[in-house]
Amino acid sequence: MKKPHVVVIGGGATGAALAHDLTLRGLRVTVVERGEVTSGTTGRHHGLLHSGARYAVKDQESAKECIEENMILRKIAPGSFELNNGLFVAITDEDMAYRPAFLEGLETCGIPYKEITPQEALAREPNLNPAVKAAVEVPDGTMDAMRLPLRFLATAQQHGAVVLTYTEVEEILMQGKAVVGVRVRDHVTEKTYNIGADLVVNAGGAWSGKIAALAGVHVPLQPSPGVLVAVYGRWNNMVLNRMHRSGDGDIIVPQRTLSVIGTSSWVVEDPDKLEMKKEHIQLMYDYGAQLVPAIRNAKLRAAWAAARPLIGSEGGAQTGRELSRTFKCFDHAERDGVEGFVTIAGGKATTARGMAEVTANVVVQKLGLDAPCRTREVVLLPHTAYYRRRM
Amino acid sequence: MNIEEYKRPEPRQPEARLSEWFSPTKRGVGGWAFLLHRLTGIVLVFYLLLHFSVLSYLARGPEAYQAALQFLDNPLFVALEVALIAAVVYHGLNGLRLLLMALNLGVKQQKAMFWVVFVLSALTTLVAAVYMF
Amino acid sequence: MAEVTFKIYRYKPGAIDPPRYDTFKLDVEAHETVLDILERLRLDDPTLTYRHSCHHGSCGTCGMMVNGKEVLACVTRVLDLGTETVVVEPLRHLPLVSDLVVDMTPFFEKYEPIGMPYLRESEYLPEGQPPPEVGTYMRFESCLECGLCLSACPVVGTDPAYLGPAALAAAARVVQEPRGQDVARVLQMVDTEQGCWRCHSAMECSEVCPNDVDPGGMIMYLRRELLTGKTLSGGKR
Amino acid sequence: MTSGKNTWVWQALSGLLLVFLLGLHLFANHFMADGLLTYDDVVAYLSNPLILVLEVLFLAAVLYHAVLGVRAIMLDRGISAQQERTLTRALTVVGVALFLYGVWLFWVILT
Repeated sequence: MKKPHVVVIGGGATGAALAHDLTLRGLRVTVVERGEVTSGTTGRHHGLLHSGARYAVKDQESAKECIEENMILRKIAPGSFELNNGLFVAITDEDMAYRPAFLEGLETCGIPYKEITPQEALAREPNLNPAVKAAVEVPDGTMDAMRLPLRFLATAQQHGAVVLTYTEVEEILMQGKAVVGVRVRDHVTEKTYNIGADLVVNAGGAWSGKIAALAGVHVPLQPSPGVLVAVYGRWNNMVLNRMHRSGDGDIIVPQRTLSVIGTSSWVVEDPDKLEMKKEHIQLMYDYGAQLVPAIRNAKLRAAWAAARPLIGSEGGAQTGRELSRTFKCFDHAERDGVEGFVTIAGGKATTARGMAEVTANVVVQKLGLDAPCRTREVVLLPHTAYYRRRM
Repeated sequence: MNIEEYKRPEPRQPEARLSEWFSPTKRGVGGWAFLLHRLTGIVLVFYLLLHFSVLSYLARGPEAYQAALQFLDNPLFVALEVALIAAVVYHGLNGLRLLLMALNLGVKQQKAMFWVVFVLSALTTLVAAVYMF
Repeated sequence: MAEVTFKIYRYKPGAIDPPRYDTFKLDVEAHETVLDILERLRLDDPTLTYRHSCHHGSCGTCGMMVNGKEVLACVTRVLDLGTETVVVEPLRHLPLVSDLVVDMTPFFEKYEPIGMPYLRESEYLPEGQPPPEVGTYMRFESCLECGLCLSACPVVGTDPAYLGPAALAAAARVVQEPRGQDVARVLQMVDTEQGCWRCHSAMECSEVCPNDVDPGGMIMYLRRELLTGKTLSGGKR
Repeated sequence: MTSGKNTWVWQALSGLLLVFLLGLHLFANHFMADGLLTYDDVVAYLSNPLILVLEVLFLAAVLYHAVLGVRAIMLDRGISAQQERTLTRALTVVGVALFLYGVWLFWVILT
């Protein structure tokens, strides 16, 4: 019998990790991506390998996912992360009031931490605001959010996956109420063709609501953009976070020779139409300067709007801050009566592997296979392998 | 059409275009320095061959050589000789610049070094021109 | 805000062949980059293809020619270019897939003989002592693998066998910080006529490098090492 | 095939030598003895054994440098290893021939 064939829509972190997981379980996989790989949701990343500390108080489900995945990724993708740790710093009395709840949250979620004195924090991060009152070190890190998915894809390709870039899904092919494949347009030639599939997974990130609509089903996805600002200069070596309830501009991630300040948050309907909120650039500078005062004068390298693919509440979200960062796998057979179609939505780059595991579990169960997940152990190929010539 | 019947065409391979060496779309002075070095090098190879053929008159005796020299003694050839001196001096001085760079000396100052080379070449050529005309 | 004319290179094998330029007139705001403009254009014309990912010059995916010079589209603000017409073309010296999309496979093939440490120790903030469990602060290599240097190099254009600035700069990094790699072998790999001796010091690579890797300077560093043999007898680390 | 380093080093050394020898060549030709304007001037000039040695050295260096330069340009055109071998052989023959021609010229003039 021929191995079942799964089409994954979306070549971002989630689609890449899913292709890797499914090929390891012995399936044939084709990834279709309308642009370059990692050009959508993943492409607007902050570059933060979350320890989960940011969500330790308000969104503990997501926090636990983060710390678990953080530890797995370090093992399977060495070299894709700067293991610089992160520092949560309290600047104001209000921040200090948040401290007990924060430490309790870290305990509850099992996030390892170490409290260090403000003097030590300043010694290690000389550019830090000297008003620092308390500092907690957690295993945050900087991730290369473009090359990590490339490593998933390269390893998947090694196991037979096919990655089709510049290939946009125009239609989800149905037989009655069952999905049997996709009709795609190759933007290199503008020709269209069909890809048959035993199962189609929608891993479209912020676009997964639009993709689900092609199959006539609804996914409660709420694209929630935020503005990120990259400035020249590496102003800190650890990931700096403000020790308070998640707010605007309270993270500075050092990336290569840059520092990236993020982020603001609002909600939109169409992830293709994110107007960039110019005034948020100054906002990021102002908030960033509360952590690292000198960043006020850093030269702007780029500012962009990134759409988080959050799972919406039915009531409609105001800013996106109130929405969980967790992920959810929708089997549209039980939900909408559409067979052969699964959507994976929500989540973050840090949890991409975990999202893939949960989704692949649903996929193999639906296909009636018994194949366990192996992505917790298999070490990924280097990102350069993605560009290897294949015949 | 199904995926089995579809094949994306191979990418178009880049052509090796010699014209790129001489195109004026340079990005920095280093590119110009290289272009001038290459151009003067080619010119000097041709001059070398020409020089050999002129000197071959030496083998045909004093009269032939004198005639050849007289043929060359006009403003056109003198102008060409001035250009030749410019080429020689530039090629030599820039060669020294390249040697320094390979020893990792003044790589950061390579642009300034080019201008020094350029100005010195221009001055030498000027002096030679005044002397020769 | 100002009106700018964009001339975008278009090529699709079999469909737009020979290539042509599409012209658009758009109002551009001060913060908008060439990549922002391409994304705006793609809303109306989904057939436009280009490579991009991170939007802030950290991934190195959106290299292209803007007004005849290699840049990262995501950090090139249109109004800073100061021209009424902005010409956008694909990188040179790499196979062309469609429109502005080049095939990076040959670029990465050049690394194969060398290998490359992807992380290096962070040289910034030396006074900040790293905590014991971290060992040392690490950061990613400055090189973004964007291919701008390959496109700008006058030698790569006519000789595909030349290792080129990016791979040679990577080799120089190995020599500077070996991290357990075999320095003598790497030096041997680049000590060839297709290696660091092919460079003619035009320094166009360093001119276009978006992250100050200075590949030209790195090639000169390799030459000095090979000429003096310092590293082999125990130079820097 | 010569290693890349050797070719480059010889190109650099011959170039460096030329900077001195060419300076001498031009100076001697045009300033010493008020220029070599007649056949007899040339003969007298070359009769000086030191000058003769320097001139032969100059001839060799210039040819060597030029041949390597032409070869470098051809290599930049992306030729195959086989073509490179043929080219190197051809250029060696041309270089040696021109050197012998130059030496013969000196000999004819002096005898």
